[in-house]
Amino acid sequence: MKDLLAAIMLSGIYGLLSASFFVAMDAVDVAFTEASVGAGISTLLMLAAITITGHSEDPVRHKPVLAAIVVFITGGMLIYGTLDMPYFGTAQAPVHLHVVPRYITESMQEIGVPNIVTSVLASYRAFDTLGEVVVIFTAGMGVLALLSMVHGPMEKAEFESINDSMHEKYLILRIVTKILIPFILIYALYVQFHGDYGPGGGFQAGVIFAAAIILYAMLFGMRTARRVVNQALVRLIAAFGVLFYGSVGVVSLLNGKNFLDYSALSADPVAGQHLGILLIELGVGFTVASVMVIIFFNFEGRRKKSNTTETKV
Amino acid sequence: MLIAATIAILVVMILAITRAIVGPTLYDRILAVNMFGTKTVLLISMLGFVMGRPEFLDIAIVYALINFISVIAVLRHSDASIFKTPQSAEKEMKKNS
Amino acid sequence: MLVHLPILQVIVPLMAAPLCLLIGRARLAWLFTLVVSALAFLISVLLLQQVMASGTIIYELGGWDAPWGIEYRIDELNALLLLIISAISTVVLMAAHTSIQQEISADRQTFFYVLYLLSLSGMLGIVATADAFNVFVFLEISSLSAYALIALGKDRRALWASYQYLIMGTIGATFILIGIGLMYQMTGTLNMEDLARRLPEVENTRTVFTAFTFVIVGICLKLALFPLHLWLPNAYAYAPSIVTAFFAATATKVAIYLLIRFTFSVFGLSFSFTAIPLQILFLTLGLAGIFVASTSAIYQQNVKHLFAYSSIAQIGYMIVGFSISSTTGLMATLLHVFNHALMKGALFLALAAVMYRIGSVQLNQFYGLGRQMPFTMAAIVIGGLSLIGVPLTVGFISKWYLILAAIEKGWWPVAVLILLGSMLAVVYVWRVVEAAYFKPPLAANETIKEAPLTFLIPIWILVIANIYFGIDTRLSIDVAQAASLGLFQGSHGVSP
Amino acid sequence: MNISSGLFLLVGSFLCVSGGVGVLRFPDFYTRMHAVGVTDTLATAMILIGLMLQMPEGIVVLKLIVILLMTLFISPTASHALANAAMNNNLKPKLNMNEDSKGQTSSNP
Amino acid sequence: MILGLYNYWIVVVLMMIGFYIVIAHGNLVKKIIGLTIFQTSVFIFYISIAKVNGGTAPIIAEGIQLYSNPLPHVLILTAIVVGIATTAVGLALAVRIKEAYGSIEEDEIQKKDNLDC
Repeated sequence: MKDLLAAIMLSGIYGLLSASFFVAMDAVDVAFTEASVGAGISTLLMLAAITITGHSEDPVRHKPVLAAIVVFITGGMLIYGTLDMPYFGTAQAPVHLHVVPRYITESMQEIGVPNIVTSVLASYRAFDTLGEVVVIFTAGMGVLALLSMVHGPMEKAEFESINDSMHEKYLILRIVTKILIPFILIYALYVQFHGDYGPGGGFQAGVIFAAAIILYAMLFGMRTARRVVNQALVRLIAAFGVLFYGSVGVVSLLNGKNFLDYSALSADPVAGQHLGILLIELGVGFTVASVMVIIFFNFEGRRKKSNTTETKV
Repeated sequence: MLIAATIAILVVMILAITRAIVGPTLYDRILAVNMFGTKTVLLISMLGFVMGRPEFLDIAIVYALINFISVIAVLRHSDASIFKTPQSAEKEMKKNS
Repeated sequence: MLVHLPILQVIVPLMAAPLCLLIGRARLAWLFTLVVSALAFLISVLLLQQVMASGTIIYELGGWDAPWGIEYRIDELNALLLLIISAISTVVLMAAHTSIQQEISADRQTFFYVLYLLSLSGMLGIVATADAFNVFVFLEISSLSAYALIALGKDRRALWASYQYLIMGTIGATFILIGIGLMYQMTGTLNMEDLARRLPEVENTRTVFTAFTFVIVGICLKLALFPLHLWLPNAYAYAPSIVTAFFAATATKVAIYLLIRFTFSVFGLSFSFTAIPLQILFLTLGLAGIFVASTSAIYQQNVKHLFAYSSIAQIGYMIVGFSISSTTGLMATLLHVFNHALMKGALFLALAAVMYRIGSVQLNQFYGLGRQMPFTMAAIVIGGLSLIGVPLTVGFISKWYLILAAIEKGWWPVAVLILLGSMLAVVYVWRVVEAAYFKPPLAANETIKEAPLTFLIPIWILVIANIYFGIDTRLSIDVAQAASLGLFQGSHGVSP
Repeated sequence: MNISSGLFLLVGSFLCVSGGVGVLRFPDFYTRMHAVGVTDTLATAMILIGLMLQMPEGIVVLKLIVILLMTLFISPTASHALANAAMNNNLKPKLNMNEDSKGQTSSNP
Repeated sequence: MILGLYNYWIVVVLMMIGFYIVIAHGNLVKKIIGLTIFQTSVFIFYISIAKVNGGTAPIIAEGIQLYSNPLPHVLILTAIVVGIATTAVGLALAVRIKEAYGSIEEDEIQKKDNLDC
């Protein structure tokens, strides 16, 4: 397939499919994230990228033979490795017998949150999640460092008039979107605070929240969106989310417990755990939502630049 | 009955993927992807019932949303790229239809 | 607060990164970054003292005990690496403001410092953690920031180099992820200590063997071990000079650490060295790396390229020491990790100074610089001597132990080859020295003055360290020996 | 209750499949669009109502209603936008059915 | 054995496809697409490990005894985030490369690079 657009749409389908598979495999939280990320955000980013880079691909002129050999060695190695694996779905596999039983049997007493994934994510392995937030923050900074630009006033007026005229024909879309956006935002809040009891949590909520803003930006033009969503503020929120998460850990340090030990947050350890999870999920939500917005807006900012340069030439 | 409906949806998903791969125009693909998305929403809802834990419908809601957003994004992209290089886009259209 | 040192080591730069974003002005951001890095250095010194005095420190994050939660485990090896990383970072940062102002546009400078801090905390996090998956997360923090930092280079080739690095690095990280997944599948745990306990029961399975292969290949991609080194020279050559100095001195060391940690501590010595012919494989690759990379270094016109290839050759030495798999060999590797950080830090910082004054590091621009920038060039000479392994420099110490280890094993040809490899280093170092001291100065460079003090101070700190640790070897050898012994005793499958 | 639910599901699945066949078999974009747009909305509604009848429990029914409303909102909007975009970009519908077979072969690049 | 392991084999094939796209294709955006496919396949592998026959989603509810393993889910949540972060940075680089070189084909960039030297 030489058209990148088609390839991207198919990879979006792959994301949707794998998410359905995750549901079938009982991984509802993962399915939630994969749906919003694999099929949603990453498709959006790729589309934004190919708008700038062009969407046709040169035919392959490389040495696919060498690549094929490497790939087949890797694949053969993996198949070889599967031969001694415990069979798919057996309850006697070591993964189900070690470490995990405690999460399943004790987490209700120790943390008091029905969603085991949330308790592991936000308490037992909370440091991984801090790392995750920092990764997404790093990505935001990386994209900013690569793509952010200072706009000249002339250029700005020029490309934004173009940008906004483009959307006039989508009148119905705009109206429907206007109706939908508040509900999306409410839904994001629901996901954010319902993560303890069902699938969801800070990351998913952040993505949904950002999706609402991106939707708005796509249909009402970047200029309007920039007026509504202040970029400097968004950066601030991104930094704030990480700091917020970290400071929850620091509070437990100051109370004489280990880093991220939430039982220090309240007299009752279980209540402390619950509070801690709520707080860090908020931090995650803040950072994820703002970084997604940062990434999208910066890609879009570039696109306008390349548009105008091309029309000038 | 649930199972039968699930299988029906899976079949339709396969049909949609075929259309997405075959094309031939961009809009066929978008249509197929959109259809695939709605079918995924249904599939997820069904799976919840099949597996006996229907409280996870949140995921289906997200799918519906994401599906909508990606269709808009693709449309917008195709508009923008046509806007950018009018000749090549027209050529593409001619070639495709 | 002393019990919390292990986590503070990582969390201080980690939390400082978003704070740094809030500081708008580049100069303030630099000062802030410098202070944070110095703080990290201080913590690492305290940690090293604590470890040397009282043995391994264990810190349980979130208060959950080990296989359920994530734990930090600092032994001599970790402490040594933490010290190297934070020390080099601090020294390099001293020169950062001056260099960055010239090489990166004003609106990006804050991002530079944020990314720098993230990269620093990523590396520290990789080294400090005792959880296999946590390694992956922090690996990605450090790599992602590395891609962005490299792409900040002025030359457009920096972008391409960074992209290639991103592809290779992500493949490597994904391989590591696959390996961790397979290990997890067979043992049900992610904690390294726990893995080491549970792996021997299943070590004859094909799955564990595959897991081992994938982890090793993934690490080797990150390590830029010959023949997987192709991303490295361009990435180092076109990155901003400060970034090059920081990464050349630290990034590959972290990968070496991971290699040692996974082979010795997680899989265990007997498994690692019998499952696949790791010894002969790494010995060959290491030696081949030394010769191929040194030879390529001789033909480079860009001095950054030259020293980047030299880095690949030095990785070869470390791998040779590793493959000898004796306490002396491992000690030589660790010593070389420490020493190489000092020399490459000094050399690349000196190149940053040259870049600052001339705006290029092509060899033909170096003509006559010996007279115009005497201190900078003297630093390059001493760093080069250290690279060759001349007595009284640190390079000598590590090569000495490396040869000793080879002879201990009775591997005479290896010892000879190591010496021959050093001869190649003489050639490429000589080319720089010749250009700087024995060629008439270029007319265009007549007005070039010595680099400013902000460069000279950090350069000479590192140069003096090069000489100091070449004479007074107590600190480095003690720590390296303790770490090496600890690894051998801690490694299961070997009677202590 | 169960029978009515089954009936709804059955009709929904049938519509679904017919839409799927339509999207594969119809000659050009606009007819395919018709197949999908018409059957999809009804099929989705049918299946979701069928599911609602399966398990009358507060929150689940509420979520199903939300999904239903969303699809009812989104699906026609998306179809409309898609058709609009296609029309604006000069994608001509095939009007002459006699040329159908010819058009079909040439439409595959 | 085939019944017990086929799931993993499918995952391996998916990984191979993704990996092949990464290393054989010259287009930078296509490489990123390959990378996401590769990573997503690894996610599928992890999630397959977690499944227990007859188990259900690891959200505690009354009357349910058997849950699937939540730990891989947690790991993959983190890995998905890492994946999107890599994708974002990679695409940003591709955009910059397009602006600097005027192309996103590996060959052409390499050619222009050689001219630079």
